Amino acid sequence: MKRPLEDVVPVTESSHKGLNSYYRVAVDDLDAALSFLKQEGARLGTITGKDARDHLEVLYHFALSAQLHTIIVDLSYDDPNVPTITNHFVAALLYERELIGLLGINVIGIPDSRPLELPPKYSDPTPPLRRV
Amino acid sequence: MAEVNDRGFAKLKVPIGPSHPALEEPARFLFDVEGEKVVDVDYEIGYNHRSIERLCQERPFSKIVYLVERICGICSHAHPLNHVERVEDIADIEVPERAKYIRTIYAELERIHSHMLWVGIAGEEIGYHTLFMYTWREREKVMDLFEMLSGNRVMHGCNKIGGVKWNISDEQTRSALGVLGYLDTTADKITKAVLKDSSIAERGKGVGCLSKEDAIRLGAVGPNARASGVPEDTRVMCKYAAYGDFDLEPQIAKDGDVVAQALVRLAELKQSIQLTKELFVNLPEGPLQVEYDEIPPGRSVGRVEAPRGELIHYTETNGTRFFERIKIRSPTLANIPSYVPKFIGCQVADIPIIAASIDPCFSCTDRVTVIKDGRRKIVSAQELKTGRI
Amino acid sequence: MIASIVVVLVYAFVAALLLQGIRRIVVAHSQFRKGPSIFQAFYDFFKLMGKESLTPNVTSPLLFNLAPILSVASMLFAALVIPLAASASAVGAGDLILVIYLLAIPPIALILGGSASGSPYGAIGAAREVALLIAYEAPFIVAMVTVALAAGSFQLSTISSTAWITVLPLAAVAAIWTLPAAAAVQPFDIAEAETEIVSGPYVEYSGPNLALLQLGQWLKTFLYASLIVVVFFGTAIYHFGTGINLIIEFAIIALLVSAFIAFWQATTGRTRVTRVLRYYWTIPTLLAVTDLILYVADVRYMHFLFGWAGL
Amino acid sequence: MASGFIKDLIRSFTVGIVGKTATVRSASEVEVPAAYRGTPIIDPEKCILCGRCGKVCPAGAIALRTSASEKSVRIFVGHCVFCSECAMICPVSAITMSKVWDTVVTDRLSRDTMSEREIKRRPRPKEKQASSSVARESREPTPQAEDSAQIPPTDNKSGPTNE
Repeated sequence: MKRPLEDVVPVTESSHKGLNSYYRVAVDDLDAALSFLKQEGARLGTITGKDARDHLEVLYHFALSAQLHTIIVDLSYDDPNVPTITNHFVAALLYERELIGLLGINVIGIPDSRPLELPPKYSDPTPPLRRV
Repeated sequence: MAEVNDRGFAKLKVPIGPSHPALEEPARFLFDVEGEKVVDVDYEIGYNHRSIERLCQERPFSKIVYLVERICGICSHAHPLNHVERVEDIADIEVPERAKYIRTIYAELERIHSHMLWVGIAGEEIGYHTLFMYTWREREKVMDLFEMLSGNRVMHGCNKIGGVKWNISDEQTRSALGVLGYLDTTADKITKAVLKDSSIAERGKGVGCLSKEDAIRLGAVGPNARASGVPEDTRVMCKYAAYGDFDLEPQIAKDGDVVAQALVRLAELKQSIQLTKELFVNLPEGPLQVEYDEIPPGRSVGRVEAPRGELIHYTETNGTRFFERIKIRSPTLANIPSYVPKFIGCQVADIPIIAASIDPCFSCTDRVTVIKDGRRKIVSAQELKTGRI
Repeated sequence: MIASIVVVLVYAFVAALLLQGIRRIVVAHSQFRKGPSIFQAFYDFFKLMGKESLTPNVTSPLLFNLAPILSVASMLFAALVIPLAASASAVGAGDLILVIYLLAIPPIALILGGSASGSPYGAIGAAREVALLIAYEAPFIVAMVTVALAAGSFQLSTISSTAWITVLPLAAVAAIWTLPAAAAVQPFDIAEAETEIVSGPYVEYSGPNLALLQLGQWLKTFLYASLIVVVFFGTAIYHFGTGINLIIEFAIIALLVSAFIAFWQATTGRTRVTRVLRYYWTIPTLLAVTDLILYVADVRYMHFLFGWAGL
Repeated sequence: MASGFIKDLIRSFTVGIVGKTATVRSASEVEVPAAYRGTPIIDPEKCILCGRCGKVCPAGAIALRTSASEKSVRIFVGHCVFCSECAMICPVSAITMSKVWDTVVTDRLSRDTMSEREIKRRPRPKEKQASSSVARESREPTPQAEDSAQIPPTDNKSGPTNE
């Protein structure tokens, strides 16, 4: 990476290990971080949703040549909203639909908000991957 | 029966799937067809759903390798290899050299039998049954080789945190080299059959084209992307397992149609056979496993080149007996968006071959969580096992 | 009279199903397989006859159930008209134009059944069957007209008295070339392409209806081949008693169908419906038309080349 | 190749007429490679009932049955995935992976394990029809929990390979 992400976007905590590097970013700086990564020519790997017992976490994994950069965003249980990144990375649509379906995170501005991989008549309020 | 579009063709909605002779695994495509031309496509996945990621959080450590191995029948070595490497990355375990080589041998043999399987299925999709019969007959040699090495054709169970379980004796190496020599000539025959055959060229040329920009924009991976000219191969980039000792270069083609897909896969088949021979020849001596005590809390993301493309595993441990989170992004999930530009504008006759062109493996794709028919209940591993959802 | 009719009908039924068995075994062997037993067609047919036949409620039931009966009836009638093993046909008079029309009825029945079945697969299958029918009928009819012109009459008995392959080889090649399309075999089974449209018009049929529809198709393959053999090989093969003629003729047909069609089926993938039209209207039709023109222009090239004047 | 092809072709035609099946090698003549992992067999004399195999089994197929008279470890073949973890973990190596691949059980939840009941191999292809029906009934007695099971000796004499 030509310029480290830290001086572009306020990163609360970052750690590096081997080929991986993780950056914890606030929700509203997400967009700036993503457009920076887009300029660097990173390719979206996948988006992981996680229920970390007291709050929700969304991890965006990007592949940049051999390196793997992960941007982590913390969401509280009561407002699980995250902006869509399909404007930068079109491929994120499927991964974000997975977030909607399996973790109940609603993605703002997603073009197609049908949950992925859930049977149509799935009526249960709490999404499957949440730790009850 | 159906309303007619401006040029007088009947507008139809053709459903393909979830169970359909063209699809080897359940997925559902809904095509808006005018006459024979496809105008729009919508896809649904999730029919082969076994809540594997939820299970990964509810099963103790030692059982996860076997669970991850059963995600997909064809790439049943890529998933555990990636999982084991992630845990070793977290716990900083240094795997002995011989174990790395044996893991790479299994990975490459799996690529050989997966690509031969695809060539057969592609032949079957366009109705060329002889190619199917012939390639799958030769593929049996690789499956027998697997059975000789690891005791089982598909679920080899050779991966273990810290190394490999099954050793490879000299006598096994000799017979393996014999089989690989035979496979070399078969690969040439199949390549010649696919290239020279007019009916394959006629059904494959210019069908389901994926441009390089679309491939990059939609995030296509593996042979599907390389057929459009995207030179990305995780084995070359990440040098995991024993790939560091060999200089590979990605096999790419230009025009991204079905014939290009076949070209890339057949070239990779040849490359894998050659690489496996080298692996068998300079297999280093040494122990198979290394002991490890405690897995510290931590996280790791990593990529492995499964036969269908780049497979990403995200593993997080919290120091207890269970994993905090395991996320598996299979190559097919990344390749599904590239269906849209391929399908729009094709003919009904081309649907099966295009559906097969990305070599979909939906059992990999549907490993995330859902509970049966809408009712969500806390399902313990025990209940899951007897219930067999 | 009645006895010979019954004998011919039974012979046509048994021969048609045996032909399918032979074809499947030869194709299986070209794919390193053993293939089913030779009576597989019989097993399929009688198993299906025992099953229940359903009619989807969205269709016009009359048309849906009429199609199988139509195709089998026309084929049995054609079996009586074509002189199968003797110089004259079972019912005495045998007219070439009538036989050509009868041979076109099973595809039409398939089209009716497919479009009446109400499923999108049936509709697309029926549309493809129309294209296939038009495609391969053109060269076949031109070839047959050339032979009728040369024989001076449409009566099958007079036509089959001389072996026309020695006089009009190009027309013979054109007719034989259309055989795979008539048998709806691999490169041309676009109407019931199981990976694309899940067996097209057959998709909604079950039980006896399906059995009869398939029987119609199998009989058509057999009778199509026997018409070509009768017209182009003619009486050259009728010097012995009826029994031996039967065996010789069936042997030629079996060889023709199994070797020729099996070769096509084993070595090619399925073509697309757009190509079928272009494919059959170029080379095969050209061959038949040149033979027609040559004959009309009194150019007896076979006589000139080999001194043959028709056996 | 051509002569073999024609001979094979003729044979297929006659096979259909004569009615013999076309299978060349019957299922019981299949040789499995040395590394093959078949059904795990427990040798009760060696077993010290430590229960480690039950803990390590990924499919949870091994159950420690403590009944009134005697405790025994049983492998529920319906769930076993033949990974041989139990064979590797067993301190006294009481569990061995046999070469039996024919692990059909009549009902899904039968508590029966291959090590309990007498394993009857499919008879030789020669007298195939006659005795196979006999073998089928006697092979599947529903054993009561306490009946004294006659365990075959560990080197599973009836495995297909060491015939």
